[in-house]
Amino acid sequence: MTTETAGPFGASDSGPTSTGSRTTMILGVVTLVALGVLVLFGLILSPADENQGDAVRIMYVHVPSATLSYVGCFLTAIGSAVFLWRKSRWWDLVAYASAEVAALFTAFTLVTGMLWGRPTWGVFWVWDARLTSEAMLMLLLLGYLAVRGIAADYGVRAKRAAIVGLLLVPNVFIVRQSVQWWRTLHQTPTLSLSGAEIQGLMLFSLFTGFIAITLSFIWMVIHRFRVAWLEEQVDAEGLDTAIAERRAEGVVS
Amino acid sequence: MLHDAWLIARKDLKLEIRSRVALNQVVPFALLVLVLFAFALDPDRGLLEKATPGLYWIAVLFSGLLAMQRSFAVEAADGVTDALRLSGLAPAGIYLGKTLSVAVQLLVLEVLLGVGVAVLYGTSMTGWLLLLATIVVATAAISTAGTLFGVVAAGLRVRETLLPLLLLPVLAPVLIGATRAFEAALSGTPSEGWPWVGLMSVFAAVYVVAGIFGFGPLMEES
Amino acid sequence: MVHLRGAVALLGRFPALAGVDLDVDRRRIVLLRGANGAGKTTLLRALAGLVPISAGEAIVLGVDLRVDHKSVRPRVGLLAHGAGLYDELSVADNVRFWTLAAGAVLADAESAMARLGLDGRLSDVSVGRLSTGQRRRTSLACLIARRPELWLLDEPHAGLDKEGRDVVDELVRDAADAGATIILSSHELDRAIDLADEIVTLGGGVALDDSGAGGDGHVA
Amino acid sequence: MSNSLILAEASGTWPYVAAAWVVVFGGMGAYAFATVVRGRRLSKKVPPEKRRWS
Repeated sequence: MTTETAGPFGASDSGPTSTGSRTTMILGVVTLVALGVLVLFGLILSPADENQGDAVRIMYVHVPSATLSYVGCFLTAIGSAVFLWRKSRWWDLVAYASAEVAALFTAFTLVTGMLWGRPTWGVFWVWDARLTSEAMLMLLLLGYLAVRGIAADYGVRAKRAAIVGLLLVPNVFIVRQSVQWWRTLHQTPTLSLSGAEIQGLMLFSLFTGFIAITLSFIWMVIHRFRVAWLEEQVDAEGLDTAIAERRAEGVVS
Repeated sequence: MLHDAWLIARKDLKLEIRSRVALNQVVPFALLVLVLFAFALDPDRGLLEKATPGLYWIAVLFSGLLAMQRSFAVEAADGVTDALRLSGLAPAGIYLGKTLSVAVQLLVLEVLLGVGVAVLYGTSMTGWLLLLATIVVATAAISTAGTLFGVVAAGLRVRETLLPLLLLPVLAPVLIGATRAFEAALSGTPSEGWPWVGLMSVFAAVYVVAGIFGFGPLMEES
Repeated sequence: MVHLRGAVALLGRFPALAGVDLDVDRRRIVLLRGANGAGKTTLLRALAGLVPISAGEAIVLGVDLRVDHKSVRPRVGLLAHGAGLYDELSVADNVRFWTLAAGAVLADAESAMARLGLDGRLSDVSVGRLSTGQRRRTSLACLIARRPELWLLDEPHAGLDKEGRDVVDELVRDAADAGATIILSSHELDRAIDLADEIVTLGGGVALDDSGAGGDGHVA
Repeated sequence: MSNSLILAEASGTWPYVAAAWVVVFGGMGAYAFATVVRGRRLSKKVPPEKRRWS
């Protein structure tokens, strides 16, 4: 393999030694095109908002990131549930991959939210219900990933992670509900366009954002899944030799 | 299952009464936290008074965390985990029993902290019905979730650091709810507090179900 | 009672059992022998349903461990290296708790304690204050109160004085007479060989040939 | 706070917009790159028949 193809997305060309395949290569190219279109519409062609000015352009990456952070979280819960039900390693790894990518998108949501908040409210952080929920989602996902990272047998780790992953969904609902009640007492602003409907090119840009970011999410989950799969295979690889070596101990002694 | 739960709860409580770790270490820690809050927030400016419900529940949460760590440290002794697996006790029963014993310890802690707050912070108690309901429901929520995540972390080398990371974000809604409900009760507007009691009940119910079904798989191969 | 063919058990990635063959009939007393790390402890734990069998055949008390490794658990008694006792509870509390947990009645706990000389003054002492030998006796009392069909004893003689070892041997013989099956490992070979009907030598996670794992290695 | 000035001044928001887009695109790029590199390194250790997608 030549190394110069290993760009961020270019590396999805299917070689014998990569996580890429024909399908993901096509997906990667489509994703790159979508991201290009998003840049074109989001940063250049769409107009500035009457109230918010150019800050509205943050919305085109912020809102899709937020949505996908929740999608990833639900995917993790589904993967965990199917793993517990069917003992399917495949679904366990789906849960793992989507949790990690979801954490990445949660981080994007938080950072872009703060960068949107500064010009809009004058401060990076306000205890806005949605931003606070997102921060709690980040902490919950970090907890899940901490369980994934423990040094223990596959079975122990996967089972414990699956219980934590399954509980992500009720936790997210309860956290969102409580944070919402907590904040509505004080009527703080929420990141949104003040009253105005999102129309025309702005709506189209947001739509493009959803498509491009969703495609990126899918691409990342697939590749992260394959990396996790390979890690499993590498771990399992030595078993036959290990049994042979173990038996040899007895002959010597 | 309930018979097993009772057996485990009785064993745990007997053990706590005999060892006095909860009494000699957890309770002083909780009172210490109350005193430290008073140092941090100048008691003369009314800050302490306003923050009392939140401080109370933070103190419950952190000292409760110690009680939960302890509840699983007891089962981690040499060979006990294996003995529990071999015992034939239903995992759901073990879960309910440990939850019950943690809940009883938390209730004792909450009463003592309540007395501490009343004496040290000069809080006057009103809205008794809501206060009691909040304590019961919040205790159920903390102990059901704490016991489930306790076993997730049990038997691992990183358990002391993992449990707070897993548990505290999950308990954040309970902290918010219990604090707001207490504020509502103390400020004489109990109707604002009851929705929070409902939310915490839902929380506790979710975790009881998750614990009953999840405890068995979690006890294996740790 | 016990039938293993090519049984493999993994501790993490390490094959502690690398294809064990073992057959034990009812009422037999079998001694497992072998160097440290030969797989004795893992074999006993696997037979108790604590370590899953990942390859081969494994049938214990009529239960296929590869299908269901949990239902044998209440029917076996495992005396492991770890005492399996709560240090802060008294001897009597410990024995009573594990007896009730196994579904037996309190009278079983009392008679088990009497059998091991734990009634009287010792019964109210916290387990944390006991000597190694006294803890061992307490663990044994918990085991016999459960009335297991299969006894798995990991180094039952270790840490006991001569009198205690005699008690162990007597308990084992009585249990075999009463219909139980016993598999034990021991470094007290003189004593254990007298006790055992069969000897199986483990090495490198397998039963070695000269031990006659098929049941023809009779000694006594 | 007198930040309402910033609200009015449209050009003042561009650095925030740029930073947000750089974070998202840069973050996705870096994650994708790291994943692909990890995948290639691991792939060398695994026989092709166990990589079902190849």
